[in-house]
Parts: sequence; C-alpha cells; structure tokens
Amino acid sequence: AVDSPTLARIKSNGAITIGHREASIPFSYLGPDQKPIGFSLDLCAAIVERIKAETGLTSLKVNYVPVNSSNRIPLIQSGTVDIECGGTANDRKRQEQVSFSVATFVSQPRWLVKADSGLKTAGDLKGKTIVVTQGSNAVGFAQGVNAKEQLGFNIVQAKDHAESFLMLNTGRAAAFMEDDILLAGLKAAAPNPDALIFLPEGYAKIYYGLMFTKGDTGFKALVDDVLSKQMASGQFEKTYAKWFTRPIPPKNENLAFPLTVELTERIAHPSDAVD
Amino acid sequence: MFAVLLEQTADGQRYIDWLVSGLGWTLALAFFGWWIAFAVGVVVGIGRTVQNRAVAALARLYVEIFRNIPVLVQMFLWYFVLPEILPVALGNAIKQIPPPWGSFFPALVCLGLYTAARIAEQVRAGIEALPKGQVEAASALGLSGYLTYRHVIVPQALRLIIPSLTSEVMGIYKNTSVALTIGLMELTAQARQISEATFQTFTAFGAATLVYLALALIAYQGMALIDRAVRIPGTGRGEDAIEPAATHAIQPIDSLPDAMEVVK
Amino acid sequence: MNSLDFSVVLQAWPYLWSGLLFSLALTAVAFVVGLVLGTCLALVQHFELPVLGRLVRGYVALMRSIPLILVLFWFFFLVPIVISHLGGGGRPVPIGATWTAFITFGLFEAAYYSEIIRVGLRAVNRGQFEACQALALSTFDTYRSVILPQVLRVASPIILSQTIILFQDTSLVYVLSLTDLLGAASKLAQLNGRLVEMYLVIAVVYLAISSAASQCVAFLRKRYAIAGMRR
Amino acid sequence: MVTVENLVKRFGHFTALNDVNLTVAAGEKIVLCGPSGSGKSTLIRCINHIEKHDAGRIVVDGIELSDRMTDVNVVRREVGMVFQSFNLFPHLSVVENCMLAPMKVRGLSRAEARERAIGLLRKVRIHDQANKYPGQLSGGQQQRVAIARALCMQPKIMLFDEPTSALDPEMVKEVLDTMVELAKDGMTMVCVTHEMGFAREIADRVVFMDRGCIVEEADPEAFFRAPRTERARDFLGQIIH
Amino acid sequence: MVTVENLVKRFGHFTALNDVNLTVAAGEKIVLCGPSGSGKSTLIRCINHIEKHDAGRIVVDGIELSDRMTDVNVVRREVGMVFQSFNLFPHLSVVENCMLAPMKVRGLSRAEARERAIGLLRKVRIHDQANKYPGQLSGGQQQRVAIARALCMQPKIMLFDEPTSALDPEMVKEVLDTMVELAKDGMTMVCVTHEMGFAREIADRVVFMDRGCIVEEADPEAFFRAPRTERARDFLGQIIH
Ligand SMILES: Nc1ncnc2c1ncn2[C@@H]1O[C@H](COP(=O)(O)OP(=O)(O)OP(=O)(O)O)[C@@H](O)[C@H]1O
Ligand SMILES: Nc1ncnc2c1ncn2[C@@H]1O[C@H](COP(=O)(O)OP(=O)(O)OP(=O)(O)O)[C@@H](O)[C@H]1O
Ligand SMILES: [Mg+2]
Ligand SMILES: [Mg+2]
Repeated sequence: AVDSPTLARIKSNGAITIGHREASIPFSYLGPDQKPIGFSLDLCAAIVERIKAETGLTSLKVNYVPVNSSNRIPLIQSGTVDIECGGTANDRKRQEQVSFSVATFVSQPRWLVKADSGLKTAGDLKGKTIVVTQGSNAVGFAQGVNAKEQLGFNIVQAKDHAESFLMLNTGRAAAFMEDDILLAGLKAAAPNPDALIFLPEGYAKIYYGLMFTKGDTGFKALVDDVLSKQMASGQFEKTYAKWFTRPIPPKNENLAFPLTVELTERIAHPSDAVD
Repeated sequence: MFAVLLEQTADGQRYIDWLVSGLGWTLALAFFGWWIAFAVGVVVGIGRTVQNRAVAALARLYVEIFRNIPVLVQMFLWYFVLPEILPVALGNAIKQIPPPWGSFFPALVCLGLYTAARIAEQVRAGIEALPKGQVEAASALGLSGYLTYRHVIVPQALRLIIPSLTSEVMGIYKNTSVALTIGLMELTAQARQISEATFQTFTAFGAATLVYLALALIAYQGMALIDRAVRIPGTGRGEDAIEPAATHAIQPIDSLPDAMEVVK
Repeated sequence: MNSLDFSVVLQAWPYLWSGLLFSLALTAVAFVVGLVLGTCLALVQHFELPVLGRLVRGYVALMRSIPLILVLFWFFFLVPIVISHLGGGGRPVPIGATWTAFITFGLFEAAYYSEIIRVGLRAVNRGQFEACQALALSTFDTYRSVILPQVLRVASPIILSQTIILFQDTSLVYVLSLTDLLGAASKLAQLNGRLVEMYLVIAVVYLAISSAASQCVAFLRKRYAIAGMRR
Repeated sequence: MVTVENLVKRFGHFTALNDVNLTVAAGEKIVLCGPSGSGKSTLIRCINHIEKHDAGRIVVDGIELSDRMTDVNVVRREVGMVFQSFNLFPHLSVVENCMLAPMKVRGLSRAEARERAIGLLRKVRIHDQANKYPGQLSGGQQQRVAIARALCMQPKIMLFDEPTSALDPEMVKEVLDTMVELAKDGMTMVCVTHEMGFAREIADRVVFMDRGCIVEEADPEAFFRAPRTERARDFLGQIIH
Repeated sequence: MVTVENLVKRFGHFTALNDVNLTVAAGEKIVLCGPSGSGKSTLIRCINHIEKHDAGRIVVDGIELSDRMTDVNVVRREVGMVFQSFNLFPHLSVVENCMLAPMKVRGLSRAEARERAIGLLRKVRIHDQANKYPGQLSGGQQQRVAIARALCMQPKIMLFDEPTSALDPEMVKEVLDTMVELAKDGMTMVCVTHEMGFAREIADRVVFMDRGCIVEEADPEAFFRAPRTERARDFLGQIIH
C-alpha cells in the first residue's frame, strides 16, 4: 500500500535491521543481559508492529546492529541499517545526508559541577579548568561561550564521556559541558548522584529524532504517523515516564528528568523542525 | 588546498597556529621522553644482564610490566589512577596542575618509562650479542665487573643497537599521539580538532601527516649521523677493512640481534 | 575518588569477553594478512625490482613514520573512497569501522613484518645462496625451500613480539568507536561509572595475555629450535 | 672437460683474475694453491658461474658460459661444489640436504632421492647420522655431508674451495680421506687446498696462483721439491713451518 | 708458579676435567695438546679463574684460587691470556686496547700507560699500527696486538689458547715468531697449540690430554718421536697428514 523502498526491502528480506547505541542512556543502551533496551527502542517497537501490519508479514525478524557516532550515518546511507533508534541530534548538516522523524526529545548543553564546589553560575568558572569530550559538538559550544562571555577558562578534552566524567569526579576539572540528558544519565549512574549538580545556564536547544534513509517519503510518513498517534494518545508520555522519571536498568537509578516545556510543545504539535 | 589553515578559528587564532602548538607539544614530549627512556632503559637493560639475581629479577619485572600493557592504558593509569593512590595532599596538588601541563607530565613519564622498557630489551640484546670472548678478555686483564661494563660492554652494545634505537626514537615520537587520550592537544589531536571544526578532513590530516613525515626523516637522518659518527673504523661495510679470511668461516649463520624489534 | 568496587567487572564480564574476542580476532587477521603481504613486500625489496621496489620502500617508510592513530583516521576516510572508485560508482561506499580496522591493521602490520623479513633476508649467510646456485636450484626453489624457511625461523621471535605489540595496539581502535577489550571497558564504564576499576582490570588482562604470549614465544623457541642451529 | 681462456674478472677497479688460462681434462685432478687473495676462490667460482667473468671464455662440458646463455643451471647441474664453510642448509636434516636438489632439479621422486642420498651418505660414511641436523655434527662430518650433497646431483666435475681449512686438525683427515677415495673413483676434480700431503697423493697437476695470475703449473712432486718461481718458493716457505 | 692438584671441573653432568695435576715452575714453557674436547681450554681457563673449578686446588703465584677469595683480579693481574679468537676490543684503537687495563687496574697515568703500550707494541713489531682499530688489521697482526695487550699488565705467566688456529697459514709464522721471542726472554708460558715445530723449539715439556685427563707428560723430542701411550700415538697420526 505504502510506496517505500525501505519497506520493500524489509518485505523481501523478511527482516528489519535496527541500529542501536551501546551506552546512550536512556535512549538506547545495553541492558543487564547485553541486549539493547531504551526509550528509542520502545518507540521503535511500535514502528516494527506497524511495519508488520503494513507489509503483511506474519513473522518479521528484527536484527540489532550496534552503531556509534561515526558510523551511524554511513550505515543508514548504505542501507545496512533500516532505522537508527538511538539518541541522535537532528541538524541541518545531517539532513543533507539522512532523514529524521519528528522530534522525540529536546536537550540542551549544560554545565555539570560538583555540589560542594561552591560554583553557582557559569560566571564562576572564570580561570577554572573545564572538560568536554573530544569529537562532541560541546567542544565548539564551550569555545564559543568562552570567547563570547570572556570567561577565560581552560578547556581539557577527554577521550570519551566516561573519562570526562571521571575528570569532573576526581577534581581534575571543575565542570563538564554536555547535553543535559547525557549528563543526567552519567549523574544517575554515579555512585553518589547527589554530589553533582547542574548550573542554571542552558544553551541552544537540540532536537533528537529517529534516523533513516533520505528521500524515502513513504517510510518517513509511516514513522511520523506512528509517533504522532502515540503522542496524541498519551502512550508517548507513558513511555517517556518509564525511562526518564522511574528507576531503570541496569542499576535501577532514576534519571528524574521530567518532561520539559519544549518537549511538551512538540508532543502537542509533532514536528521535525530544528529550531 | 591548505588555505583553510590560515582561516580564523573560534578562539581568535588561525588553524595553523593550532597545528604549530600541537607540533610543539609533540616535540617536547618526544625529546624529553627520549632522555628519560634512554637513561632508564640503559640502566634496566644492564640490570637484566648482571649476575645478581635480585637485580636481574627486578629489571625483568620492570620490563614485563611496562612492555606488556598498552600505552593507552598506561596513560590512563598515570593520569587518573596515580593521583588517587598517592597521599591526598600530593594527589590534589598533581590534579591542580593547570592544563596542558597537567596532561603533559603524566604523558612524559608514561612514554619515558614505556619506551625505557623497550630500550632495556634492546640493550640486553646488544649485550648478549657481544662475543663471550670480550668479557673473558676483560676478566683476563683483571678488569672488575664495573670496569668491564663501563669500558668494554656498554660502549660496544650501544653501538651495536643504534639501528634498533632508531626505531625506538621513531616509536616514541609516534607514540606521543597517544597522549591525546589524556587531553594533551598534540599534533594528531589538533589535526582532528581542525577536521571537526572545518570539515576539511583531508587538509587537516594531510598537513599533520606531512609534519610527521618530516619529523621521521629528521629523526632517521639524525640517527644515521650518530651511527656514522660512532662507527668503529674497520667494521663498516666495505670500508678499509682487511677481511680476515678465516672469520667468515666462523661467523654465525644468523647475525640478527635477538630482540631487534621494529616498533611503531 | 570513591572506594574501588570490582563487582561491576564481574557482572560485565560477558561484554568484556566479547571485546577481548574482537581484539584477538583483529590481531589474528592482521597477523596473517600482514605476514603474507609483508613477505611479498620484503621480497620485492630484496630483489630490487626497479619501480616496484621504490614504491614498496616508500610505502613501508610512510607507514613506519606515521602514528597508528593517524593511519586509522586516514583509512577510515580513504578506504570507502578508494573502494567506490574501484567499484566505478560515484558515491563513497561506507564499509564500516570493523572492516576499516581489519584492512588498516593488515596493511599497517605488513609494513612492519616486511621490515623484519627484509632484515632477516639480509642476515642469511651468502653461502646459503651460493650453495643453492651450486646445486642448480631455481630462484623459486631457492627461496621457497631454503631461504624463507630459515628467515622465518630466525625472525620468528621478532615476528611474534611484534605481534604482541600489535595485540596491544588494537586498543587504538577506540578512535573508530569499535568495541575491543578497551572499548568494551570504557563503554561499560559509561553505564556504571566504574572507569578506574575497569582500566585496572583490563591492564591486568593485557599484562597477563602479553606476558603469557612472550613466555610462550620463549618456550616455543627452545622447544622447536632447529637442533644445533644457533639461537 | 673445463677450458678457461684469457679469463678476466674484476671487482670494481680491482682485477681479481687477469688473463687466466687453464684446461682440465676428464678424470684429471688439479690442486690450486697460492697466497690469500690470489684469486683461487674467484677462479673456481667463475667455473661454476657463481661469479660472472668480465672477459675471456669458459667452456664446461662443451657448453660455453656467457651472459647470453638462457639457463646457467644446465651447466651447474653437472658441476658439484664444496665450500670452505660447508654451507649446509641448517633447517634441513642431513638426508634432506642431500635430497633437495635431486628432487627439485633432477625431478627425482622422494623415494628415489632418499635412496640415492642414503647411498652417497654411506659412501662418505655418515649414513648413521642421516636424520640429524647439520648443527649437531662436527665440522668434519658436516663437510662430508656437503660432499655427499654435491655428489647426489651426479656431477661430472667437482670443485673444492679449501674444504678443510675451517676444520679442527683431527677432522681434516676424515675429509681428505673421503676426497682421496673420490679421486680414486675417477672423478674430475679441482681443489683449492694447502694440504700438501693430499696434493702429493692425488694431484695430476699443481697450479700456483699469485695476484690473479697463474704463476706456475707443475707436477706435484717437482713443485714441492723445487718450485721454479721465487713467489712459489716464498709461499711454500711460509706455510711449512 | 702454578700448581694444580686433583682438579675437577664439571659442566652439568659432563666432567670436563677429571683429577688433573700439573706444576709449572717459574720460567718453564709448557705445551698442552690433545684432541678437541679433551679439556685443554678448560684447564687453562681454570688457571685464570675464568671458569670456576669444582674440586681440587689451584695455586697461582702463591695465592690459592677459591670461591672464598675476595678478589680474583689480584691473581688475574699476574696472569696474561691470549685467546684463539684474539678478543681485542673493537671499539678501541690498538694502543688504547693496550692501555685500558694498566690504567684502570694498575692505576698508571695515561702517559705511562701509553709509553708502556708503545714499547710492547714495538716488541711485537706493530707500533706503526698503534692508532688503527682492530678491524683494520689482519688476523696475525691482531693476535700480536693481543699478546702485547696481555704483556702490558706485566704478567708473571702467560697462557695461550690455540693462538694460531684462527689464522691463515701465511700469518701463523709471524705470531709463532713473537711467541718464540717471548719464550727466549724467559717468560713462564702455558700454550695450547698443535704447532709441533713450535713445541719442539721452545717447550720444556709437552702435556698430552684426553677426555679430561692428563695422559702423558714428556720431553717434546721424546713425545713426538715415540709417544708412550696409544692415544697420543693415534692423535699424532691424525694431525700429521
Ligand atoms: N665480491 C667481491 N668484491 C670485491 N672484491 C672481491 C670479492 N670477492 C673477492 N674479492 C677480492 O678478490 C681477490 C681474490 O679473492 P679470492 O677469494 O679469489 O682469493 P683466494 O685466493 O681464494 O684467497 P683465500 O685463500 O683467502 O680464500 C681478493 O683480493 C679479494 O679481496
Ligand atoms: N661452557 C660450557 N658448557 C658446557 N660444556 C662445556 C663448556 N665449555 C666446554 N665444555 C665442554 O667441555 C669439554 C672440554 O672443552 P675444552 O674447550 O676444554 O676442549 P679443548 O680441548 O679446548 O677443545 P678444542 O681443541 O676444541 O678447543 C668439551 O666436551 C666441551 O663440550
Ligand atoms: Mg678463497
Ligand atoms: Mg679449546
């Protein structure tokens, strides 16, 4: 019924390939038994159901492929992965390569600091050492903030998020800049989450979406339709609450990250706009 | 193609300044790391060959540990774990060293000690490759153990291993790139940062590659110069040596030094 | 820092194990590809073939002059383009980080193995070549039956210790976000915040495997030394 | 069997052989001697085409050696060579050393090659060591294996380059005995050696070289009693203490 | 000068020297001979304490060698040793080779050491090569430097381990001549050598060893003419072709 190359491929293979992340809490990560779980994967489950119905396949096989930040776009382009269910930011540059669903989440870069550090605002970071993760877009943000607001902090670049977080924890860096939800995940997983707090400042908004091949309007329509219906029915908010405001595996901690104004707005009016 | 390097960056410099500062850190790390590595390596290498069991075992332990853990992991241990196991005051003092020095010193110690383990093996191989007769001749002349090492064994062993030391020199300067994992913005890290800031991947990595090639060439030529300067007259290939006719009969079938290793 | 808690490592063991398997697989493939290709490269240089010889020397020098991290970056961007050109298509064919790693390590190690074998070839006594000539053996038979077997035996300790280095170097695939032993550890650490424990454990794992391998090398060398052949 | 005419061999600017003429008839045994560096090794290596000569002619078994020849192995097959430093293949056992060339070059089957090898190893009285490796044998034994290895190719002529000078004194005799036996079987031989007793016993002719030239050719008895040239006299004076 | 009593030396399970007794008086010259592996080298290396013996006594110049001695170099200073393979230090020039030990061990000044070295190099007729490196010399020259180097320590006794067997035939004589001269100066000497002419000329006694034991001790004339033991007869038969 729907004219879509992706669906045609899924139908002829009898299988759908889902790309997932390994440590992107709570969107997409490996659960206690090393199987992928997460918010985005729950959303994708509904999409899989719909595809099953659409293609009329009685048994649709679901293959999971781990992806990372550098290979997720190429894998979508080559058709190795039909849909990425991760925590991928939608932006103009990426839209030239791939397509995104309507926004499923809104985040913004923030500062995470130690509670006992006495830091209250970004202004207090003057002359301090702050950490960002190599290759993250926070590197550019931090440099920009530093230049624009004349803060004069030293920037260290750690190899990955875990090391950035460790730098913060061991006192090597006074603050860690990253997307708020990512920081919330790291904070929740920390042995003592209360020892860390966010500074009030937040910077530009970043919209996350599910990612799939560019130009397949039929497939995009299907995905957006599934998500919009969930948003309209309140199912979306239930799923959100399950992952963001209740204890989740592997360690049963609570991200305590209630619905933001921006996301509520998008739930009311589903959209894939990026600003 | 390299025009982008002259453009302004977000922090008001030009991209080429990033590269130059990266090169500076790379060079500083390689140069000072080398002297640490050489000094420690020669001592440990000698330690591997002495009669005293305890010393030899210690030297061996050193080599086993430092040679068998990836540099990447060692970097991490020096940077993150060391300050935690030191007395709190000292640990905090270390953590308060501002960047980039806070990354530089751990990287320096890490590379120096890692490379030292490898040099120690070369030195040991060099010493073991010397004909037994040399030590015997020295003993027969009444030279003590110390004098034998000082005047007979070490000078010859070091000359013997110059070619493999060349690869260690190349190795240490290339391993400096691993320091990017603890946040030192050396050459490779800068290239990567430029590539992410400008999306000019080929330019960024191309420029860094050319710089590394030039450095390799310099290191190689330098070592060749040293090799020539300390070469023993009469042992060069096809020099003015008179080939003693009998020696080619008693030469070993394989004169490849045992632990001659090619390193990256 | 909070007190160490190694229990997380135990829970995560299956994932670490799969990372270790990847490291080992990468090592094994790079070893085989590198050794076969490296031997060819060494022979090309040894025969001093006119153009090819220079090309090979340039390739080896290039590989030996650039840090492995940089080589990995290069291949990650270059290999898809090269393949698409070979395939005639316009669009770069992304081949994925895994393939990139296998290809890169194979080609990279080939340069190192070829150096080892080249030195080994030079170390073979000239008398061996002359004896082959005197026995009228063809060039192929000379290398196949006499020279290469000796070179591989003589160079095997060095080849194997290079392979141990290779095993350690596989940790650098983190730049491709691949999940080798180290990658598994740092990803898990992101889930549970126990980075220090993870690194300490994998340091011990690397140490154990590499030391065991070098002991093995020493043992094999004694066990299978050609009777009476020096070393 | 072998004819060498006006042979010239240079290494760079250095002339190692200068206008050398020599004929070896079938069955003849020639001993080459002379001071170190006089070109003895170079001469026999030219006969085997291990060194390429620069001028002159070398004809071995009716085939002329030259750069233009398509396959020098045709000649080498017929010429056996024994080196001062044995040059056995250390990674092959004694019998495999002897089997390699017959199998690869003469196309013998493994069984045939082994049979022939064992036969010749027996001849040099070393068949009980057939499965050992060269490194496990004494120098004298190794050199006898080298002789057997060369004989396995059934050469028409054997060249020896100081076969005993790398040996301990007690082992020289076992090798020389083997060579004497070979000579008595009628093999054509060219030997570089300073073993005067051996030369006296089997040589048809002693050829004395100095500085790249053949200085004297004589019957061994005459040569050792009273060499004609001064240089040969000096040389003999030096090596007989 | 040297007294060896009931000397036993083992390598693992192998007994290299078995109950050896030998006395060397001051000024005496002894030639040691015997088949390869008979323990000749081991014996003289024990005298220099380069090998430690397992049982028996060795007294050199009045000092007993034992594990308990605090400084074996006290003895080694008085004993010069010359090896088959020269063992010169390749990274030092000829004169530096000779100066090293006198300066470091005897505490001579650089000038004194040089003077002594040049004197002894002159004695072995090689002072014109003093600034060359060992690799630039022929074997015979190297061995003469090795002799001069040992003499620079002004030893009371000299040990030689087959000093000529790694040399080309023409170079043997120059080294033997040097040794003869040294003998005539009255040096106490123990030489392992198979040079029978040399033994005849200077030896006070020939000691024949086999399988780790001294089998025969005799006056050289008598020994070469008619050795008493069968083993010595066999041995002489083998090395004189
Ligand atoms: N490959 C070579 N390159 C340069 N010079 C060489 C080469 N081979 C031999 N020569 C020179 O040629 C001369 C003759 O050498 P050759 O080996 O034939 O002498 P020889 O009579 O066999 O001496 P020996 O008794 O020492 O074996 C020597 O001066 C030697 O240095
Ligand atoms: N370091 C060692 N380890 C084990 N065995 C040894 C060692 N040195 C010598 N031997 C053995 O001791 C025996 C005597 O050796 P030695 O070198 O004294 O003999 P030699 O009479 O000097 O022989 P040659 O004439 O070959 O020099 C030999 O069988 C030898 O194999
Ligand atoms: Mg010769
Ligand atoms: Mg000996």
